[in-house]
Amino acid sequence: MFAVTALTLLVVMALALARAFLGPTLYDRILAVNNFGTKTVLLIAVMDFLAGRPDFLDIAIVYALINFISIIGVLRFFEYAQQKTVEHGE
Amino acid sequence: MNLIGLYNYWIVVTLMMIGFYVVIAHENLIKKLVGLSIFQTSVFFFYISTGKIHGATAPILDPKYDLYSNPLPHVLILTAIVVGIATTALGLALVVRIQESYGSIEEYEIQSQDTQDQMESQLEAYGFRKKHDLSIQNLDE
Amino acid sequence: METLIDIVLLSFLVLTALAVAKMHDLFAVVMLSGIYSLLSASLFLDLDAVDVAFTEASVGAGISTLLFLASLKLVGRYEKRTRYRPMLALGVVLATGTLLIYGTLDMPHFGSPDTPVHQHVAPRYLNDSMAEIGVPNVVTSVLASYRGYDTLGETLVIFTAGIGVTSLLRVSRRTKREEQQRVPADMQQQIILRVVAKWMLPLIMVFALYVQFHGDYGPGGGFQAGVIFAAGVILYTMLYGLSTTQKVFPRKMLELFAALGVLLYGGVGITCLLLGGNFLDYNVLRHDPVHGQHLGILLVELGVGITVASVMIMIFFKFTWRTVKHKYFVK
Amino acid sequence: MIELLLDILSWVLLLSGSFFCLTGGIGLMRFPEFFSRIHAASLTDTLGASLILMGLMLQAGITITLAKLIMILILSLIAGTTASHAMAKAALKSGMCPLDQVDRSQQPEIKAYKDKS
Repeated sequence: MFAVTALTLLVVMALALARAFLGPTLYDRILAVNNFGTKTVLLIAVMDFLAGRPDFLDIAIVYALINFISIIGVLRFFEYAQQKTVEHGE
Repeated sequence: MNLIGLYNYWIVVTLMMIGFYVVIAHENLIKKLVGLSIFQTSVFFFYISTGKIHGATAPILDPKYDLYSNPLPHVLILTAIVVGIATTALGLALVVRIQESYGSIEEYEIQSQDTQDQMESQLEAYGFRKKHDLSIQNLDE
Repeated sequence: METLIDIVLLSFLVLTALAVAKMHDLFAVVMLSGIYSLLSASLFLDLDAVDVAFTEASVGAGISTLLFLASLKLVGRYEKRTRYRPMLALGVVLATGTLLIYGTLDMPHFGSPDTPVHQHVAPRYLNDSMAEIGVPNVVTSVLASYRGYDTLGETLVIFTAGIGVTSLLRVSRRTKREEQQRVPADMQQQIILRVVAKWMLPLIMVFALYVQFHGDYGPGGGFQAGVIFAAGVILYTMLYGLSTTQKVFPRKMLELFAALGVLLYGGVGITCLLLGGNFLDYNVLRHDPVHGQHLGILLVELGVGITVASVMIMIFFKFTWRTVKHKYFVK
Repeated sequence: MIELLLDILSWVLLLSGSFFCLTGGIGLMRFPEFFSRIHAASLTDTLGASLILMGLMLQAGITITLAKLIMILILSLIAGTTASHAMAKAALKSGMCPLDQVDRSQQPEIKAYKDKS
């Protein structure tokens, strides 16, 4: 039963990956990365149960934290970059 | 089984070659650094793949298990990752400084500026006066 | 099932790497390299390397992406088209790749237990580590005790990189003065984000401490804990401004702590020498060798954690100061 | 008996969680523009993740694993939703407009919001 879940998660990851490749705007890519990150957290949790050693869930917690931080970082620096180009344009 | 047996190593080679290509064929220094990190990660995969044993579990001892994967590659790669980020940070700092003094991070633009500098200083050594309308500041603007 | 996940993840990795090579928008390249490191961490977990997955998760996906983004802000977003035809490079790459694949044909198959790699030191570590060191996580015991010299060297490399970045990206007093007069208004409109981040900050710090001191029994240790701690501080910096954070972590303190961690590591080694053992031979620290090993590993990992955390925070601060400087002086 | 019941319940939770994740993935891929995509991705993300984690919790029993799973659940509920909110807000501020609002973007309240930001 974990195997089914893991396979579905892999399919969803493939879809998110495709969106990250295609994404016309940068926000689409950010969204895809975020979605990919949450799916990775789930996949890691499921993989721990699949391997029968669920004491490695710390990694999933780190993922949830780091994913949040990196999304904030992208938003923050992308905002800056846009301001800079606007200033150049004027 | 025979085909799958070497699959990991082939993928490692493919990744390494993609990284290598990015490093030698692209001229943007940031892109080169990304390529370098892809190259680096492929080496990590190689080490970790050699340490894996089928049916084994992670090398954290537990009386319930008796077959563990090899811990030595894990130790080497763990420290290599952290050293990798330190060197990447140093590389990025250098790129930022290059951008500030040359106004560009494309390799051929930097090289052409260097060549021009050299020619100017040679001309000066032969006694010609520096031509101000050809100096780098003017070209930049 | 493990093999299937392995194959799928590796194929994703190749696709991502190809997309990275093809794109010219560097922001998108950095996003994809974030995905790349998420994938590689899942792969490490699948290959039983839990500690490595932990490190890659916190370093590759977190700090590395942030540093790339900060420097992209300084150097511009788009790559120019290359002038040369890449045929020569492609030829070199294909030739090298073919040779390497030819070389793999002689290699032992993936996952087989009788590979030469598994014959020499690894069985000794796995069999004797519990009796000699008394720590269930073999990776920690090898990292901090059996190969302690190596780890001391790595810590010094990180310290040196910190010094390098600090001296490359100096900050003038004038920039600091102008920044301090300004009210930090960055991300002011994202109120929900700021509140949530404020609540999450203590959680991240406590989790970093847990990773630091639980490293003997589960995945974790000084390197990972240092990076997670730094990520927490970086989150605060991004949302509340640089000058606010520098009140808590002033430059001098960070530099002091970066050196202090290395000194703690070296000091443990010297203490072992003075007590009559070898350098970094923790057996002599206590009467009972296993207790000595426990104490030694604890102190050494603490030193690593302190150095890594302060160097990472220091590097991020330097990059952010550069962006501040550009805001005031580039016009 | 109880164990069988728990197993069945956790099956149901895991499978429905996977189903919601899958629909979210398809929505992310197929929808026409950013705001509808973020709608599909973030809503199903929260629901699917919670269901899968709850299914795992039933398997974990009362151990430290359960505590860690609860922590992941709380984190993904708080951090995931906040990140989605921040993304949508940043996109709106950057001048992107939801597809059905393109014609209404001259309406007073939307215009006022844009002028303010």
